[in-house]
Amino acid sequence: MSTWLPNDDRPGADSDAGSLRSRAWDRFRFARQTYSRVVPEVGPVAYLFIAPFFILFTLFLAFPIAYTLYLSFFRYEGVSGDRWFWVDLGPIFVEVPQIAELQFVGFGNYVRILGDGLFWQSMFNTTYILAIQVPIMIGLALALAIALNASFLRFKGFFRTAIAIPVSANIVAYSTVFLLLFNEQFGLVNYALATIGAEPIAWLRSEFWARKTIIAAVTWRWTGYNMIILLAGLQNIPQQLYEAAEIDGASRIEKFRYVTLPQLKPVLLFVVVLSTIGTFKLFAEPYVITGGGPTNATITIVQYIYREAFQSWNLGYASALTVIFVAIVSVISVIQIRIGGDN
Amino acid sequence: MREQRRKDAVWRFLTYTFVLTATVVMLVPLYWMVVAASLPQELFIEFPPRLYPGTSFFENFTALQERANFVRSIGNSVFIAVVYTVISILLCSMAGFAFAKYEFRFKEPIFYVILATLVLPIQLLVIPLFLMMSQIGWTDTFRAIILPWLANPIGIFLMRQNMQSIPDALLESARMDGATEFQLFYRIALPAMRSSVAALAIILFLFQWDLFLYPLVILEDAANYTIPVALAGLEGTQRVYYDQIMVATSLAIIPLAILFLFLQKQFVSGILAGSLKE
Amino acid sequence: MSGITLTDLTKVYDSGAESVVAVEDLSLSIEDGEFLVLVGPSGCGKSTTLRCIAGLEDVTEGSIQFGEQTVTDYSASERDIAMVFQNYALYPHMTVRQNIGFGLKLSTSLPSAEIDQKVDAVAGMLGITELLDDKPKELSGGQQQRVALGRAIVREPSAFLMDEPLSNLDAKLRAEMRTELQELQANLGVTTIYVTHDQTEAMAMGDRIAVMNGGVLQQVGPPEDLYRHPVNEFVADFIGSPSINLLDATVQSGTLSGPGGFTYTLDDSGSIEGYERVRVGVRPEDITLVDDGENTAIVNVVEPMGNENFCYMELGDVEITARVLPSHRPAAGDAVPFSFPEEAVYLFDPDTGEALKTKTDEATDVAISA
Amino acid sequence: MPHNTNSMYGRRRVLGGLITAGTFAAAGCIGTDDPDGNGGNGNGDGNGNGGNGDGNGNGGNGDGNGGTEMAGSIEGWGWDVAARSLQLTAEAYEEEHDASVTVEEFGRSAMKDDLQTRLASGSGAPDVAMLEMVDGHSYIDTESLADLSGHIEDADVYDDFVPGVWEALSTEDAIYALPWDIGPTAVYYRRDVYDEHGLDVDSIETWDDVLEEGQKLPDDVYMLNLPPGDLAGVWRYQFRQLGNNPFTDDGAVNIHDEDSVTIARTMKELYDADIASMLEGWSSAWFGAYESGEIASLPSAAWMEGTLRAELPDTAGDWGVYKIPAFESGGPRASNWGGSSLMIPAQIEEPERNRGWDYIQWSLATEEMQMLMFDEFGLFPALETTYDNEAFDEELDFFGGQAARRLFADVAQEIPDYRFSVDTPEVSDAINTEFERMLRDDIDPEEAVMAAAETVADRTDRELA
Repeated sequence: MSTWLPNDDRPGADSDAGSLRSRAWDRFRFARQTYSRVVPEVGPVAYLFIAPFFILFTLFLAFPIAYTLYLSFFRYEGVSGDRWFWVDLGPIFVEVPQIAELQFVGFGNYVRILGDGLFWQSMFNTTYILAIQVPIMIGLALALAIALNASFLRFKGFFRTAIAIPVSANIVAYSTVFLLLFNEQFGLVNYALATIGAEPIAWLRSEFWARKTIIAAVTWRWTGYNMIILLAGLQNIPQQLYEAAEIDGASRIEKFRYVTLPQLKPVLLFVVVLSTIGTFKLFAEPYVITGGGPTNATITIVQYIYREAFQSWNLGYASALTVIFVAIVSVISVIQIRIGGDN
Repeated sequence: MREQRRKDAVWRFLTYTFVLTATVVMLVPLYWMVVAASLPQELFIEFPPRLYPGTSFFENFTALQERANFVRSIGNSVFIAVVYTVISILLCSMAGFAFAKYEFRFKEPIFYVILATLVLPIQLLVIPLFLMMSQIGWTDTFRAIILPWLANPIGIFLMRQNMQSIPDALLESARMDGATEFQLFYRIALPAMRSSVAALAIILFLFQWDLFLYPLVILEDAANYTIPVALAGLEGTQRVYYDQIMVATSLAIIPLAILFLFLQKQFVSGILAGSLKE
Repeated sequence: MSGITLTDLTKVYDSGAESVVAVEDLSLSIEDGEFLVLVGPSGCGKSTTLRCIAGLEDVTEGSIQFGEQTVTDYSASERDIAMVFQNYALYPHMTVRQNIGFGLKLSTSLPSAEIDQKVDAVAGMLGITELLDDKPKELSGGQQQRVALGRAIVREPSAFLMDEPLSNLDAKLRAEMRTELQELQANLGVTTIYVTHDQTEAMAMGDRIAVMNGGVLQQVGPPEDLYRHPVNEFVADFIGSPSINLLDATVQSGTLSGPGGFTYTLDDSGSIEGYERVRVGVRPEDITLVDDGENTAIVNVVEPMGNENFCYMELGDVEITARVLPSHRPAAGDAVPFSFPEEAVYLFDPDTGEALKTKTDEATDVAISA
Repeated sequence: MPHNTNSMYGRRRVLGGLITAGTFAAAGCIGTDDPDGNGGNGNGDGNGNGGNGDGNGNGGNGDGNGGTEMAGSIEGWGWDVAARSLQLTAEAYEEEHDASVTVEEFGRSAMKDDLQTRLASGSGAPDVAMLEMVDGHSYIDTESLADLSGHIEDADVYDDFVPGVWEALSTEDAIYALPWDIGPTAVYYRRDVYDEHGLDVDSIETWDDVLEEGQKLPDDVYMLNLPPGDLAGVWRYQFRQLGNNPFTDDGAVNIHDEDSVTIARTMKELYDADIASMLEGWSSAWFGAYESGEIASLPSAAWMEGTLRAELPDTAGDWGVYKIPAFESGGPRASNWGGSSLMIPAQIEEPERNRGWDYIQWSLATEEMQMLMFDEFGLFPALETTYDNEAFDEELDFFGGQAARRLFADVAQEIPDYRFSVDTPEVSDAINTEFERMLRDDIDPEEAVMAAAETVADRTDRELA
């Protein structure tokens, strides 16, 4: 190879200034090079890249999921102390206990779901909360994002941070705060109502208001978070599109309708799908704030599953509920993506 | 023209009003939380409620520390969340890189199976997971809290979407420069994804931060409790010490708020590449 | 340094259901130090060929040799080549210095100090010394282009591969860089394969040009050769701007008749003996507007270029172009008679497109390696 | 059985062994048969689950052949006051015995979730844990508790406890926990408030009397509270008071009988007469109302004394108790609300189990410890032998000199039996839901009771009685 660049192979070339440190670095570099040469490029590298993720996924998610699916065809009849499997090699002795005593019931659990009033109630509650909460939250988040994107607005950083800060609150912690804020006797919300002369509201004792309280809590925590994502989407819309629309004589609303919305669609879809899944999985808020009451008006599907599993020991039934739940949410997400996405 | 200017002024006013109202609504619960944390229990249930801080914050804090070493719990939560976030980012971006930039068999099905677990309520995984953890003797360890959720479906989704936006030429160029496939990943792809990584960091941190039932079941020693577990412990059958709980909640907000403040900008730009690339 | 030889190179993309042949049976040898331009319309396989040479794509069949050495199975990094990409592919998170030095750092055991020296030297050569500490996004397109070049040069590779490196620059800068690149290549004397879809660029830069279409190599040769003696209608059409005028004609004992009442009688019709139909090609510069002639076309538009005018005309249902003197400015709608010499006529087989006759003036035939 | 002494160690062995298992599979040393046959060679830990009534005939050997080996240290779980009283007895136990007992304190629902997971998965449970009587059968039914009947028999303590408590902790042929405290019911009332508004305690015998006396109170003072989250608790003590059981002997749902309707109607009358408030139990507001005298009486159980003392110290001396009102003149006035026990999970190994029992017996079956917990934390002993103790006759300042504990002890001995079952949570949920609806939405008591019964029947696959 001919050389047209300086090639410093004079002896003593390493007396260059600062070379001591760089030589140390070099030694490290060469060692690494040697190492990467020794390690062969095994087969398709892609598998190496997904291997750690996939192994953990299989071990800790796929296995329990499969177990859940399996359990959903059984009735849990108590803890088993029996050995399920054992190995005896004299000095080496191994046994694997059977986890539970299960009785096969086929699709019995699934059939039971159909006639389970509380399941439908919890399904209804969840859908009710979802149908109000997600649109309100996304609407608010979008409106706030647009406001914060306005060129004339000052203190943007402050507003953005202030509005998004609720997401930093721990889920159990903030639920407790809402429990107290909406307290009928001494809560701040009723106090605020009193100052404007309104009657206090029995937030947590009325079906209507208890659901609204949950909605308020969830909306409070996640609006800012979604706003930030939408804001990012807005900032990515090319300014020329607005200028073109302006020249075409579009009003503010028309600009929103014909430029902002279509351009924002992928981000909006992302936010809607994630929020829907999130709200579907609502658990901690009703668990802490209303405990599912009053009269089961705020018990969510996940909370019901939890109750079946942890309070009534119906592990098999709870598993079947989970399977149904996952199926429903998946279908809804896919529908949302189909409707919202172009492909 | 004049008409237009007046309209603009009205619009401006409405925007400010809206943003200010939202800001107030968002901050009031937090403000009240801090006020409540600083009041003695008796004043707590007064009506009308006190609207300005009292002086009992440190008393309440001391009482809280005595009942449950809450500072320690915050430390535990931060430690767990940080370790989890770092490792999970690495795994998710490695896998996301493979899904974005390589072809292999069953690529699509595997990806969608992983993505589908997004809708899973993790509450139900608690029992089988606990079972596994106790079989291998990992109960009451942080690794038992961290490990199962490292393979995070949102993480792989986001990283795949974002990695797709890395130009192939960039990787090819590095290949010709003599980079190994792994070097491609950690010297080129990962650094180029800095803002996505920041966005993912927030998402992952938040996920781990909110885990409640699972750590409750796994952790035994009070010294190992995370924030939600410690909070749950504060609510017994007897009277609930809300003043202490408010101190706890006030303190618990700090770590995530700091993280959020630092990474907010990156969060904005980072989460986006993923959603736009659908 | 060494030449590059491709033998029967075939690249098939197999996506399960269907397979696409991107490059078919391509054989080509590039001399040591030569500047070869691979040109063709998009999707013709020129980039794939380049990527096969680079080692970024596996070859389905055939072999690649660098000098005496067969490198078909070598990975990109083992081939001792450097590549400049269309979008420069600068590492966004590294400074210019790190970008340029990255390859040396990864694949050589040069001490850091020496790498720095080399980077400095290259930067000096390209005039980007003061940009060394900037990040790519702070640079203009031309500057990024230089960094990308620098990154290739610093490795002192046995060959440069360039994939449309100038296409992202504006016209003026592109012209400048073209010259600069050529000079650089000439000075360094490194074998260079340059891919472009722009035939002007190809003509201007290449020692030789290889024209590809549909995955098949059409013709390789010096620019002049390709222009004057295309092997087929495709090459004739692709090379030259404005493109050659082409029309269908029937042959009747040496007389060609085409659309719009076009007739032309050949003195020497030996090359089309036995043909009933033929494709006729005439380059715009060979058409002269005359006061009186056998053929007449209707003027559509005249584009004044300053030193010459392009005159677009309609001849029946085909549009033909003439490059005329600036003094010739017929008005739109004018019917203008035109003529051209028989030496300038290209004739092509109407079915295969194969050239039957090319320019037959003083130029000597050059052996065409197909 | 060396590999069984330390369960953690044992678990590791399992893992390690599994790998070897694959290698030696061909040698035929792997089995999946029933462990009963080969107890001798050290690989059967049949005694580990012996006696948990899985029907294969080894129910009786739980303690018999387990030897008397005792672990040096055990761990117990409980929540707040209960946990603290266990810590108290543990301290005393450690002084007398060469063993260490650590007690973890939890939040109530936190502990239940945690304990349940560990019981369900067969590992990681504490050696000793508290078990509320209401939950008794839910837990027993999962076969996750150890049978203590052998121990109880050996210690001969069965008859020392109030008879009404065993039902909740046992099945036909086994007993799974030792009663700890019970909740003999009574109405706590604010003496000062009653006096101020001229209410006469002595004239209260029935709920009608309560209604009548309650009318004397001004609008902003309530006679009593109906906690919306625990109406089922209110219903249960009254249902029991009248000698009912939620399920008949053959398992049919029986929560809609005459008495149940009477109870519902009474509750509704109280609420409609606006002398009952509806505050969430144990909430700050609730405490506040009792502190200020906004609510004058609190039907509850013996254990409430400790809470009142701790939480409302300023009201000391203002309190009194009377027996819960009857539904008709001359009717029964004794019932039970709450109460708990200590159990040992089935998964606990022999030495820990022996130590655990020893500690349980020490804490619950000795007068000294029971009285210690009673004094310190107001946990009312289920141990009947303590009732002779003169401490019960003490005239308490907190109750304005009334010997309130004697009243509880009297009530305790009259508590009717009550059968809890696996489906107790379903009953509670249904009653709570329907009663809340009844009070708020003005539904007929008959309807509410019927709706609850139907829900329970539906959800538990039972007949209506």
